[in-house]
Formats: sequence, C-alpha cells, structure tokens
Amino acid sequence: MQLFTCPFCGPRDETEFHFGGEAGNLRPDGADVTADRWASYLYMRDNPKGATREIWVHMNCGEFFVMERDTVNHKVETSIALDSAEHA
Amino acid sequence: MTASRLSSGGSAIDRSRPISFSFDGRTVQGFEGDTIASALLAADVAVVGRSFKYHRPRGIWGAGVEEPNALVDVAGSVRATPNTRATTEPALAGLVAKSVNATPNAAADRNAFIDRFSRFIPAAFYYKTFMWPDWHLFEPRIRAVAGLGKVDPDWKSPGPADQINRHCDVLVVGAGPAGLAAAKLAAGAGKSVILVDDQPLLGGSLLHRDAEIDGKPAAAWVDGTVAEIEGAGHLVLSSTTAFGIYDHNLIALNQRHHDGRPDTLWRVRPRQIVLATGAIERPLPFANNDLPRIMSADAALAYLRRYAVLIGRRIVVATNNDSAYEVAGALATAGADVTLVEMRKNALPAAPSGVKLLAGRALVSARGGMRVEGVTLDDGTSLAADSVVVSGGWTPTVHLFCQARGKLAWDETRAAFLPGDPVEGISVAGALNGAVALSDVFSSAAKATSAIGETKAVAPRSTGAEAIGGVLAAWPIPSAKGRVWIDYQNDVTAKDVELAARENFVSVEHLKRYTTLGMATDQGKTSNLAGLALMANITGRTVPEVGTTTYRPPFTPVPLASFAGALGGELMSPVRRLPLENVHRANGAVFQEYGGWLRPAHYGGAGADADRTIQDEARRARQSVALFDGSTLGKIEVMGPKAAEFVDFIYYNTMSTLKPGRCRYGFMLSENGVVFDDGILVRLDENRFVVSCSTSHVASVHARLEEWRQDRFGRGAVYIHNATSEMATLTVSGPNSKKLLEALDLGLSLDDAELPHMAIGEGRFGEDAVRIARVSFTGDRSYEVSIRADRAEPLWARMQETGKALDAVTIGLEALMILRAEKGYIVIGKDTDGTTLPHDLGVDGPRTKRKNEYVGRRSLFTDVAMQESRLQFVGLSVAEGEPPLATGTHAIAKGGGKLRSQGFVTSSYHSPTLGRPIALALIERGASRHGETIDLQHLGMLRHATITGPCAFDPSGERLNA
Amino acid sequence: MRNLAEKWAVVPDWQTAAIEVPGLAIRSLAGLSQYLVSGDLDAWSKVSGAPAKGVGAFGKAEGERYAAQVARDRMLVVSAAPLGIEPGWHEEGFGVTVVSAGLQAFEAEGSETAELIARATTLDPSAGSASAALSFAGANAVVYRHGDKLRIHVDRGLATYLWTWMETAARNIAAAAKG
Amino acid sequence: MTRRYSALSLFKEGLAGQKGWEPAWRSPEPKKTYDAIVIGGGGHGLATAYYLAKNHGITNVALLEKGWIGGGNTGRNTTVVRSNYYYPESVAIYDLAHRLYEGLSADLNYNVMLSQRGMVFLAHSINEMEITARTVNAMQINGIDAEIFSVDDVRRVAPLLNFAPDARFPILGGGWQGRAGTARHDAVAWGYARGASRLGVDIIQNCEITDFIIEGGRCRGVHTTRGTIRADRIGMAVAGHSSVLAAKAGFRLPVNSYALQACVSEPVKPILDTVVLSPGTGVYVSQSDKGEIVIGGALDRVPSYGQRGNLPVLEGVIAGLLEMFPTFAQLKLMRQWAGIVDVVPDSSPIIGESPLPNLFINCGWGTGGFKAIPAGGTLLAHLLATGKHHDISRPFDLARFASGRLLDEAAGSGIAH
Repeated sequence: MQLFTCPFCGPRDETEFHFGGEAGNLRPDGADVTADRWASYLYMRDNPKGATREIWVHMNCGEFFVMERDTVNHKVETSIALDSAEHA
Repeated sequence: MTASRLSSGGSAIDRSRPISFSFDGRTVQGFEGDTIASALLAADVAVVGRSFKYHRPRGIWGAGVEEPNALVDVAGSVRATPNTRATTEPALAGLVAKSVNATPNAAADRNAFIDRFSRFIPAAFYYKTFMWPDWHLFEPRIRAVAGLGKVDPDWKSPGPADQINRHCDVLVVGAGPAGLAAAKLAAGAGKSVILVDDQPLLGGSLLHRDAEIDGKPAAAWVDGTVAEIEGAGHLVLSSTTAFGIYDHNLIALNQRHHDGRPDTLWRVRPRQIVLATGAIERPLPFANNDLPRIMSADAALAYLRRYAVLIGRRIVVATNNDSAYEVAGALATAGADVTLVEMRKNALPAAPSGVKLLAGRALVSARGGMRVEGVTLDDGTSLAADSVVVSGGWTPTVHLFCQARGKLAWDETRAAFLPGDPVEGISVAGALNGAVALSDVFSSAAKATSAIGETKAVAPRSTGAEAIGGVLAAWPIPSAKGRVWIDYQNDVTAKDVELAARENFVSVEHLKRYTTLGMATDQGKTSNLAGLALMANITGRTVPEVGTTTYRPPFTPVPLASFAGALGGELMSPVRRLPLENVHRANGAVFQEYGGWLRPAHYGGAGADADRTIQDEARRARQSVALFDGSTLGKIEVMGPKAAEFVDFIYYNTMSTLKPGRCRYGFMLSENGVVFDDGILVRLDENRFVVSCSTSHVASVHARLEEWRQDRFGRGAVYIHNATSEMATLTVSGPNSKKLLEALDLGLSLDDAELPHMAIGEGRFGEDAVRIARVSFTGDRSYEVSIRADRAEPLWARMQETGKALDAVTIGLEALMILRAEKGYIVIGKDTDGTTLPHDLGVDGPRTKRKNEYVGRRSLFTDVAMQESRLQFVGLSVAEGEPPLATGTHAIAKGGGKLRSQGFVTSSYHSPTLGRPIALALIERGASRHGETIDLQHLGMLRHATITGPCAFDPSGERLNA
Repeated sequence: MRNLAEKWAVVPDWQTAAIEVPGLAIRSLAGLSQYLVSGDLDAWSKVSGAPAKGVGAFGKAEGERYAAQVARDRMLVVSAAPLGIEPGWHEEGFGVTVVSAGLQAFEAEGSETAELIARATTLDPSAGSASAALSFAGANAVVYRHGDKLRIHVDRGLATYLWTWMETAARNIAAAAKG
Repeated sequence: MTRRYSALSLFKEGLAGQKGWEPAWRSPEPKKTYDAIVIGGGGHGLATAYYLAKNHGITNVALLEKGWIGGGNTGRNTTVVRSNYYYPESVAIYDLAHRLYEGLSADLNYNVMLSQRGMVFLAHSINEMEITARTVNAMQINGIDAEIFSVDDVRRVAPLLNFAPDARFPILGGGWQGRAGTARHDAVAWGYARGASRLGVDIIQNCEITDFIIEGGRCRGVHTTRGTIRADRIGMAVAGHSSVLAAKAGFRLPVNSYALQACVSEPVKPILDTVVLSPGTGVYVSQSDKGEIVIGGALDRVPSYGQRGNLPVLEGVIAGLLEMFPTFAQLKLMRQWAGIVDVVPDSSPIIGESPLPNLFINCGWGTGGFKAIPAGGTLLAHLLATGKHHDISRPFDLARFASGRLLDEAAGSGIAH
C-alpha cells in the first residue's frame, strides 16, 4: 500500500486516490481537430518506466493534483495542486 | 522407545496441565505449552507425514517455521485448517490432527509404492509424457494424488478476522537477543516501539541456547527486558508473524490466537523497521538424508531444553560448523550416546564432554526405512544410530529484507547471503546480519538503532561464554551416490538439479520452476541455498552469479481469512439505503439491488406472484395515479459565476439557454463520445443548477464535474456540492397526479400555466420546504416532490392516505421500467452500451448544430461515428399472441453460410396497458428500417419481429398534460 | 423474486440505536444543522460570523457551532441550531447547500475509541491532516474530535452500512481486550 | 541423446539414470545478422519464433530476451484458456488460439497440460442474467461453444460456491464454456522454446535491447547488451514493457502498464474442478493440478512497472474469493505475485506494423495474454513473414484508435463507460 501526498490533506493511503492520467496531455478543442491529434489525446500515452508526472485526485477532498513519482520503485517526489502546477 | 520426555526440565511446558489430542487416530499425551511436534516426539512418533510426490515417509525436521515435513490437517479444535506445521501449532486439548497426503495415515500410506518408480518420474517428467492419447485421460488421477491436506466442506467460519492499523516509530521483527536489544534501545530513545515475534514465547535462540547477559541467565534477562518494554507502554506481540513488507514500508503482521478467535491482521506503518529475524539451520547433503528422525541440530536442542524431549538414545551429530557442539554436549549430558561427525579437520572447538568426536569426516548416506537406523561415513565407517542431528550451517532469514527490495551480498566465510546495501527505513541486526557471538549480536543491534536517536537505555552485555561461528561450506555435489534430498516437501533431489542443468534450465528461476525446488508450503527455507549452490557447481558459476529467486510475501502461509477481515456479506460493496426503507418494508415491498441501492422492486410481499404484481402496478399506474420513491436520483448542485458556461461544456445539449425555474433533459458524453449518463438539469437561478443524474452514476458524475471544474474552468468559476442524500424524492404520476397533489395543499399553484411540464415550483409541506419538478419518466403527467430526507415519512404517508380515494397505486422499480419502456425512454447501460453515441439514440441536433465545445464532441465525427451501419435505437414488435422476446436476444443476418449479429434486444416486457409485448433494441441501421421484419435468435431458437419506433404508447405525448 | 431485504440488516432506529462494549459507546447524533460551504471562505466568515477555517482529520472542534474542513475550498459547517443563511450562490463568492439530512452523524466515546479508529482508517490519528474528509471503514466520511468524543459524518445512504461495520468492529475490540 | 518425449523415452532414460536428455533449447552466441528478430521471450515471442520457422520456413531467427524466457507474464498469470468473447473479431482471434492450444502438446511434443474442465461465469442478478444471455447468444452466433447455466447447473460444476440465500452476490445462474480451462504456463513457454530451437531459432537470454537501428526511416536491427544484431524484420512482443521499447523506436502506444495481482493457496486435495469467474467480486479462480487454489482479481489502482504484491488489492481479491467460496477461509495464502500488464483503452490487443517501418508489434493483451499465445505467435509470424496482415489480425491494427473502430469487449458486454 503506497502513501501519496494530497497537496491539501498530506499523506494518505493509495486507496483514497484515483489515477487521472498523464500530466501534460492537453485537450484539443474543436470539431476540426485531426483524427490523429484527437486519438493521441484520448489514447496515446508515454507510460514511462521510471520517473513520471501524473494527474491524481484525492477522492475524499476532491483535490486534483500533479504528482511526480517513479513507476518502478514507487518513490513519490512531489505533488502540487493542479491549478498551481505548470500544466503543460 | 528412542525419543522420550525427561522427568524434569522444559521451559515451555507446564507439567501441571496435561493435555491429550489425537494424531492419525491415536491419542497423544502432552502438556500445555507443547507444540504438536514436541508432543509427537515425546510419544516417539517417527513418521509424521508423507512427501508430496513420492510419498516418502518423513519425520519432524525442525522446531519452527522452516519445517518442511510435519504438516497436519487440524480439526476439532478452536482452529481448523489444513496443512498446519506441527512445529508451530500448539497442542491444545481435544485437537484432532491428521497427517497430510497419506492414506489412511502417515505410518501406512497406500501410495508409498510410488517411490519405487521414482527413477522413471524425475523432475518435470510430466512435460514429457501423458500426451498420448490425451492429457485428459491422466489428469483426474494425478489431481487426486496431488495436493496435501483436505478442506472440510462442512466447516463453518468462527466469524470475521480482526484487522488493525498501527503507526509507530520503530517496529522490531524478532524477539531474539538482537530484537530485544534493539527494542530496548529504541524505547530508551523515547520512540514508540512495536516488537513482534512469531513464537509464543519471546527470546528466540535464548530460549534454548546457553547465554548469560548482564550477569543474569538468559531467561531472566529476556523476562526482565520484555517487562521493561511492555511496562513503558510499548506493544509486544508474540505468536505474530511479520509476513510481508509492502510499498513505502508498510509491514503486515499475522497474529495467532488460541482462544477460538480467527487470526488478526495488523498493518503497521513504522517510521523505522529493525529486522532481527535470525537465521535458519540447513541440512547436510548425504544419501537418504530425508529419513525420519534425521533432524536439525538446533531443533533437537530446542526440543530438549524447551520441551524436555530427548530425541534419541544413540545419536549421531553431523556438522560443518561450531553451533552443533553445544547440541552434542547437551544431548550427551541428557543421557544420550553421542558421536559428533565433524567435516572440518582443523581449528575445531573442544569436543564436549561425553561426546565422541570424529573430525574430518562427513556422512555419505543414512540407512533405515521408517526411521533412520544408522549412517555411513566417507571413510566407510558405519555407525548405528536411532537419531541423526545435522547442522549444515545457517541461512540468514533475509525474506523481509528482500521483499523491501533489499539486495543481498554473498559472504564466503559464512557461506551465506547477507543483507547488502541498506534500504531506506530498514536496518538489520543479529544473525540475519551474520552475527554469531552474542557480543556481536548486541553491537549489531546498537548499530541498527543508532540512527533512531540517542538512547537512555544501556546496551546489554554478554557476560557468559560466547558462541563462535566457524563454518565450512557443505553443498550437494554432482554425481553423488544415492538420493540426496534438497527440498524435502517437494521431493527434489540433487539428481533433479543435475537434470535441470542438463536440459538448460540453468537460470535460478528456471531451476525453481522446472524442479519445483522451493515452491512448497515452506517456500524452500531449508533448501533453496543448497539447490542453487549445486547449480553453481554444475555450471561453473559462483553462488552469487546464480543468484536467488525473488522473495515474495507471505513469509509463512497466512490464513485467507486474515486478509478478508470483515469485508464480506453486507460489508462488501455495501448497498445504499433509502430514507423510507423501513416504511417500504412495512408496506410489503420486495427489495432488489439496483445501481448500488436497495430499492423496492414491487410491493405486495414476497409471497406474491411477482410478475402479476408488477403487471398490475404498471397497469394501474396508467389508470389513475401512481406513487413511486425516486429518492436515489442524483442531486448535484453546480454553483458559481460560470455555472452556465460549465454545464454547457459538460452536457451534449445546450443548457445555458435554460431559464431559471425550468428543467431540460440531456446527455452527458464521455470524451470518446459514448453516452455516459442522461438526466434532467434544473436551473434554480442564474448561477445555480441541479444535475439530476441517474442513480448509479452519482459518484462518477460528481467526480467528472469536479475534474472539469479544476482542470478547465478553475476553482473560482464554479463549485460542486453533492446533495443527493439530503432530499427524498417522491414521485406522483398518472392522469390523477395533479388531483392528488392538489389535495396535499403544498402552498403553490399547480396550474399548468404556472407549473408547466419541465418546470419547477417551490412549496411547503408543514414546516418543510418542498421542491416540485414537473418531469416524467412514465410519459404521464408527473410531479417529483423533494423534501428533506429525514422529514419525508409524513409526506409519503399523506400521499398514500390521499391516494386511497383516487385508487392510487404504489409502484416499485420493475413497474416503472415497463412504463418507461412503453414510452421508449432509455436506461443508460441497459438500452445503451459502451459504444452507443447520442445520434444512435436519435438525438443528433447538438452534434450537427452546436458550435461551442462540449465533452466528447470530436469523437462524434470519427470514421466509426459517421458509419452508416451503426446500431440504432428502435422498438420491436412481435406477431399477435407471441410472448415477449428475451432480453439479450440477437438480431441475425445470414451470409456466406455464417450467422452474423446485427444488434440485440436491450429491454423487453409485456405491456399491460397495450396488452402486448414491447421491446427496445439496438439494431444495425435500425432508424431507417422501421417496418422491416427481421430474424432473431435466442439460445438457438429463431424468432421474428418487426422494427418500429421506440415509443409504443402515446406517441404524440398528450398524456404529459392530460 | 427473492426479497433481498431479508439479507440486509434493517435500518436501525437512530433515536435508540447504541453500540456499547467495555470502553466504547457509539450513538447517532440527531438534530445537527449541517451545511456545505464552498468558495471564498473568508467572505463566508464575514457574512456568517463563523470561522473561515475548519478542523482537519481528528482535529478538535469545540462548542455548538464549528466547521470541519473537507477540501481546500470547502467545509462542513455544523451547528446545534439552524443558521439563518440562504442556500445557494452568494454574490460575495461562496455557495451554501444544506446537508442536515444528507449526512448522518455518529459520536463515539470511551477509552477504546482509538481502537475503533485503528480499525476504520489507516490514517495516523496523531499525525493530523488539513481535511477532515477521509476513508472511514471504506466510506468517505468527515471525522474529527468534539470535546473528548469522536464525531463521524457519513452519507445518509451509507449510515446503516457504517453502523453494521462499527458493530462488527466493536465486537472485535471487545474480544481483543478480553484475549 | 534423447530428443523425443514419450512415456517410452522416459522409461528408457529411467533405466539410464535420466542422463541422456538433451537441452530443451540451445543457448548460442548471437550472430551479427538474422532474417528476423523477435524481441521478447515470453509466450507470444517464443510462439512467434516457432511459427516463423514452422509455418513460413524462416529459421534464421533470433529471439532476444532481456532476462530468462517465460519470466514475464507468461510465468505469472492464472493460466486460464478460453475463447468466450463477444465480437466476431475477438472470437476469431481467441478461437484461433484455443484451437491451436488443443493441438499444442502434440504439435510441440511437450505436455502443456491443457485441462479443459470448463469455465463458468456467474450471474448475480436478473440484469446480469440478461447480459449473460446477450453474450452467450453472441458467442453461439459466432460459433463458440457457450451455454446458459441455471443455478442447478452451476451447483453441479462448483458445489462449494456460496448458494446461501444471504450471499452478498446471489447466484442466479451463469454462462458456461465447456472447452475453457487452464494450461501449464511454464510448459507453454518451454515447449515453444524447445520447438523453435529445434527448427533453428537462436534463443538468446540475458539480452536487453538498448536501442533500435534506424536507417532510411526503417528499422534495421537492434543494439543489445550482447552486441548489435541486424535484421530487416523485427517483431516485438513484450507486453507491459511495450511503451518502453516504443519510446526507443520513437513512437507512443495507447498503453498503460499496471500490476495485476495473483496468488495461490497451499495445495489441497481437489475441491474445485472448473474455472469460476464472478462479476460481483471480480475474482476468477481455479485449482491447479498440484492442488493450489489459483486466484486472480482486479488490476492495481496505480500504474506501475514494479512487480510487487500489494496489500489492499490482495485483501479485496481474497475477500471476494471467500464471499464466493466461504469454506476456502480454512486455506492459507502461500504465494503472492504481480505481473505487469499492458492495458489498452478497449482491452483488445494491438497487432500490426508500428509507425516505424519494419518493426511489428504484438501487445495490449492486458490481463488476457496467456490464452492468446498461439494466436499472437501465428499472427505476428504472418506479419513478419509476409509484411501483411492475416485477416484475423487486421481489425487489431494500431490504426483503429484514430478511426474510432475500437473493439471494446467490456463495452460490448453491456458495461457503459
């Protein structure tokens, strides 16, 4: 059981969190976005082995945030609220 | 009679409390404090089980968790479980133990003949045969002889296991000398400490090894130290196994009880873990080294000193290291005739008094049948013996360290893997770290706790004679004569390892899987190192080059019940409860689970004919007025300066044009365009909306609103409050609904001009505000009346009372499903699936007209979304007199000699109002095929139906205002 | 059709329901006025005269009117008497929703309260957390101390579940204390 | 040297001390160039190499494995083999696999212990019975052996299931595939390895790809920890590590890697004859020939490449198992592990040429790769040999994500997203 840090609440068990996707996957607006670009937004992922930057939500308080962690050794580096994060 | 209980001694047993239990049908006497194994040894039972594959007779090897042989099914006592290690299971009065894998019993197993064919069934033989004519011919017989113990099919659970979470500064695993010292030092540093040990008595090796600490006998020091730690308020858990270290150093413990309670699972999150897990003695490699009454030397000493059991009269002690000398001396002192066979030639400790020492000799074989009768040495000497105790060196118990991703380092002088580079938050002490002499053990404990903080406690000192740690590696060698057993429980011999190497299974993981070495219930605690050392020898590699297999939890088998805890029955996936549930119960509601809620399916009691009752409810609902509890519908408030802009983005339909006081039906899509939810949006005022989503989607809709709010609009733009549970929603529907509502006198005008369809009004019932929404899921004039959930009961009662004069009917969800299906109203997830797009449901307006952005928009224009052959929402009608179609029936097309599905029935009922079956379906190009008759198939039966529009009842919608 | 009501425990009568084992007593709290307040909490404080910040997990609330923080910009305001505040969006920059019936409140007291916490959540009660919203027996709940008692607010629909869960936990706590 | 496996050869070797067996596969040094390279020594990679040689006569093949063959998900799964799928495209691919499995022991001369004792997927509510009917009808239309089971039928095949009236998830019946079952996972890997090796394939272990050789916009080989190896046709079948190799090749995949937990109990005498899946608990379970109860459940919550056991997920899975089989609460957990699975949004595999020409991929099997090994191998071998899709693999091309032509079995089974 991993410990994640909600930027507002502090460390909580992983069961209180939900994975929200990779950070920086910006949504392209419009009906004229190319099929490839839209598919890339919907489906294509870096899925890195090692350091990663992800969006998570702490389900209990509803905070969405960006977490940097390692997908192999599960070490958590930082977590910052979504609206204060560099979202690109 | 070879083994016997001595007339005095035994620190673990209470001679004033004799007990008896049964083993393989015979009664065994013992004392409180005995394990099953110690009592069996005292009773001189030699054969306690049969091996997994060859059904070889096997005796007790160890005195603890490493035991590979002595497994018993335990029943009839407070604990009932198969495959229990007799060496760790207390011998309780009345317990019934049965040896595993033996028919009828361990002493006389009728499958013992298999051993005679062993040369034809070496490791992995099954991959090479049983292929002709077919594996299925052989498999049932093989399944029957495999397996160990038996599950009792009539067993009843004593109740759920307890599960406890704890936090502490320091958790110490192992209460031997290293663990006790570490706990004492940590406690002295002002830290909160938890100390755990898997034995019922604390002390570890101090329970049976000679030692003097701080001038006191070991036992006195142990008692004093434990009392000091507990006295300072720290938690000390005996009979508790630390079985797993998980992510971020969560450590899981399993605590056994002996009062009838199931085991307890502890999840501990310590800031620092000190592992003092000790070491496990290894066997020595020689032919027939698996015969009963060949035993670990340390275990023989434990049985002697803890349980006062002398395991034989004429004992050969064989060793490659110093630790067996104390054993040999103690056995001789207790009266046995002891010969010590020592592999090493030089620099030996002095032979204990009364022990005959044969230095520079090794055992090459043992002889005997159901128990050992003697041994042969490498110089040809033959010795008679009724017991052979062996020490092949010590394997540090590195399991938990490795589970925590610790890497091992090979130590040539100790012939063992030791913990390598430190792991964050974990330190190691004692025999685990290779310490042998008690002084070294204590200094390693001090080192392990040094980073925790300055301690006021004084580190213990060894004041007696010290053990020394000389060892000469003794591994199995290739081409040895006879069968040299490596893994006792899984019957792996040195020859099997050689075979694996010959066939290129040289990777340590291949070796394990091919030979099953280390895969038994003991997980290879006594065998793994010997196996990989032999593989190293055969393949010309070093032991660390071969490496170890991965250590995985649990360290010892843990009851499944411990993991489950109370998570079962009504505590698993709990259903939500209606505010009026007890009222519905009293009114004869029959409940079912829908979308995570327990809801009335119909009324009339469980004895009623459900189908008839449901039909009756649906029929009467159309005649006058129906009452329905719709409290589960979502009520999520969206508020703030950008609330209108926000709901526009969230919904497929434009919502910002909605006027305050009005409602609109709409879809929410997922980003892949699929219809995720449908429902009514209410606009209460300029900056405040209520999302009335479907029952089962409240949590997920709430989550996605919160996500888009934070991800796209910013926190200050809009706020989301889930108020679903605040209000009960009581629905009044039918031609006389207005009449009923008027009689309630809710303090607002129900005039259609003031409260038209899709409008809301505010009123009062007594002291409580009520909100009335004129929306309909039945196609009839309907009013949803919402009131504070805890005040709903009087209103519901008034509605029932008032309804009597109008022949009102209270309906459950099943009747409502018929009513909505008559109208062709969809239920998301039933009439749609994970591929349904809004235009498949005939709602194409926003897709073609909307200019601003909304969730899922681009996905409505992919190749697949534009495809003509999409499944589209339709109604189906069957010929007069035919029964309803089964939900799940597929429409089929024939072509090229093959069948092809072209859609399926999503909902199907008999309509009491129309007097005929109705069905909804998703059919390929269905919208343009109205009037066409198609073939359908259900469980091989062919039927026909005609495609129609989805709405079968009141297509012009007149009844909404009737 | 099998009546599933038979297998689910009846919703307790909250007026009289009580769990009592040595060292632990739990009962339902009736009559609290509860409000979700989101947005500019300072503005809320000015308008209502209530504090702009709520207690966090296991934090200590006092008195007849207080708040528990449930998110960065949201709190649960609890009051023994109704607050004279209109639900809905307030131009000052905050929104109010009444949840007096939506959340069921329980109160636990006694020396074994810590043992109840140890079974209900993995959160360290001594560590503190800015939000009082946490998973309690698997349900999202608002948990804090009031005086020397523990208060737990949970969605009304899950109150019966939590009650049954606490009954089971109390039995385990009693058995462990005895063993 | 004894090559062929049979009862007779085993007997003869028994008399000779089992000393005449030859290595199951050769471990040669890698050559500089091959006609084809297969990356990944799991079931799919080994099967690809085998079918390249057997079906297409391409034997100058290197199979590169970074660790030991069969060490990934092939050796970590719950060994279920079935083909009860909803969409015709899925049925085609899993039925191909199922049929090849049925002849695999004979084809490979290696007993993979395919044990077709059937699989029941339970239905806990009227709604689930309807969805089961919809699924079973689809299977029958697609030519798969599927039946609807009544509650009595379920009781007959799995009497220890929880039929009590107060069961959390009551059993109303279910679906049944009689040809479903389990196979011995290691044997599948080793059997293919032995078969491929004997046909000339070089199986090279401890050989990790460090980079791709890209010349003229095409893949021409790989740099490895055991040197540079060139070929103009390269296939990869590396499951949970697909994204890692894709990144080296310069493209992305619609894949998230997750740990999937599995565990076994201590072995006991036979108590469960079939594979059982409960949608209520999300747990699937069978009993191995050795007697262990083999338990699988849901994915972890956290994307991960760490092959570690996780406590909360395990607790949920085991609680689900005990809800299904209350008497199993007597048993003890013996081993717990996790495999890294490649989860694709529509939970269907990806097979086809990658955005880097000459490089072909086989991935995205998620939690269900083991049952598809023979088909995955056949289809990737076909692509490598011909450069073109087999009819069965075409719908599974990477291009489906841009067109929206997803094959979502979960969606097709009535689970709204």
